[in-house]
Amino acid sequence: MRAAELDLDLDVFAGPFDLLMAVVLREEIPLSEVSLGDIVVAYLEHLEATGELDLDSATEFLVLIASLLELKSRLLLPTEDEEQIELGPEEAADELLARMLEYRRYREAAAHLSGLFADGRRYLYRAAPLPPELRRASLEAASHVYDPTRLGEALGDLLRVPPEPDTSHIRPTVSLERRLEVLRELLTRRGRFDFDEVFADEDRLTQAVTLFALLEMHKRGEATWTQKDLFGPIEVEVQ
Amino acid sequence: MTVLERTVEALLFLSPQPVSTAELAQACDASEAEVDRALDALEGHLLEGSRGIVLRQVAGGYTLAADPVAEDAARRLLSTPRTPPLTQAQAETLAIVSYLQPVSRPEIARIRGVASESAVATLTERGLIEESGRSRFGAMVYRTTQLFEKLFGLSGLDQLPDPSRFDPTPEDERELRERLLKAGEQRAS
Amino acid sequence: MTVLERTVEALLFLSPQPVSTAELAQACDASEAEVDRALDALEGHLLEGSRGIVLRQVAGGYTLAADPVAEDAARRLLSTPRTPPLTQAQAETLAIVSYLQPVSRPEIARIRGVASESAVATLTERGLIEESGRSRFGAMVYRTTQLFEKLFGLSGLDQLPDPSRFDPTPEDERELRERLLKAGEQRAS
Repeated sequence: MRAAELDLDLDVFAGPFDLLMAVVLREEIPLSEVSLGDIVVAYLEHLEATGELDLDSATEFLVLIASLLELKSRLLLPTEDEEQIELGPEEAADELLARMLEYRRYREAAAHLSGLFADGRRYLYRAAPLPPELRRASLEAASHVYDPTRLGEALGDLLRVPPEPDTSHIRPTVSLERRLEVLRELLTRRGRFDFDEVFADEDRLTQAVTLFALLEMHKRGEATWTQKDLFGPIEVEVQ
Repeated sequence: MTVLERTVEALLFLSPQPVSTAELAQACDASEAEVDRALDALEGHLLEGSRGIVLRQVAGGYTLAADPVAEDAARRLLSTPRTPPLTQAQAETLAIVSYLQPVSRPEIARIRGVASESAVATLTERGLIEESGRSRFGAMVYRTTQLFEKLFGLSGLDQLPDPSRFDPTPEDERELRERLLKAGEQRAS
Repeated sequence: MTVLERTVEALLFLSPQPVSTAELAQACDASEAEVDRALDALEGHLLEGSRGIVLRQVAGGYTLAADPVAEDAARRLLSTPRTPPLTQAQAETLAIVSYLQPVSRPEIARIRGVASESAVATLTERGLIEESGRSRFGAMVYRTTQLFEKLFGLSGLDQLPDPSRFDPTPEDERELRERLLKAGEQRAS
């Protein structure tokens, strides 16, 4: 795409870049009101969106924006020695007069409007919602506008039960610390106990961790156990 | 009319809500007794049948209202039948009320799995559903209106489409209400 | 009051916007001439200074307003702050828009000789002017709103005085020109 076709949406102008140039040069829009920064941003956004840097079009853009910049800086910082189109004193006075009269006209109109406003704002208006009966369709005037199928479909949506959440990925966590606490508490209270009697209803993970905790306690000399028969009951007691 | 009577009339005219004697007295910098006398005088001026505006005493104070004589004309001038497309929340709420009526607001919320105050309020305001007493637990219960039937082109509630047409689990034979509640609770959990 | 007068009063009471004679006639199922007579009678009943409510002809229609006698009491009751007056920049910008609409911001800036972004923005925010598309050169153009006419008590834009009324007399204009010429000569010499 040529830089001149770049689409702009500025406060004072919307359209392609080359039209903006034409409009500025014909002084339809004062350059002082055009944000050149916004144009550069628009161009960069365009480059980013298309993802390609076409050297020719980039050069063209730089030339155009540079000329606008120069023009704008000259407007904003008028220099003493710049050559002006010389107006005769009569023409200059006439031009100045016309502009002054035009401004004066609207300044006077503004004073008139201010007077109207000062008077008008003494009147307060009611701002209340309409009574409920006027806010709904009347029964006589009501016509068939809704499809009952919509209600059936909504009901069907409400009957749909979401699938049971899949919990297989959630693992119960059993903490060794907690099992140690449980064992110590049991031994303090009872002195000795039958492992199966106490832990048979726990899940396998808990049983395994509890057994591990028991090994740990044995190592620390806190507890010991006896098992008279293979697969027989395990008696745990304080060591 | 005295300045106080005129001021009271203007205040009632401007206020969208009823205004109490105390509020009027404070705003007018007058005593409540003076305001009461002004209201009496105003009532005489706005006697029903004499003007287009009437003075009403309602809960919370006094308010001005349009005389009922203008109701038809007001409808022609101002009523814009509010029948915009239903949102999903409104359609669900209306489906629950139309199939299960009478149904309480807590039940609607349980079935939908979310609070439904705003949908209920909008449907009530548009005249599609209305309050029809209270359940034995004291909750307000709702039913559909004649306007509902007209807007949906139904000659009666038995004309509602057969729910089994839209049933995703037709093998479940429990009562519709029970199944909706169960599905809602599962959704909410 | 006749039924038509009462109905017209009720409609103006209810309607949030000014209502035109044609709209009133249609709503009341009456001729415009009948409505005009009813409005005349209503105006007599609501003559400023007699009641708390007055009849105003604004923004292409009729509307009821509170009598200014109640303004202070109303601001206390409704806690509505007084709308701030227009600044000089806002008033000038509004004057240009009201006479030249639709008009672009660059044009406003050209006449006023200074950029007018902030005045245009404030007037837009206050709802007095609004965007009304773009000029053929792509500049945003502005026009006044109904609210502008309502708040300024104008029944229509044709109620604005002819701007030439604000122009100086030919003698004053000649004198101004002389002074400009002299000033120019002094600078040149």
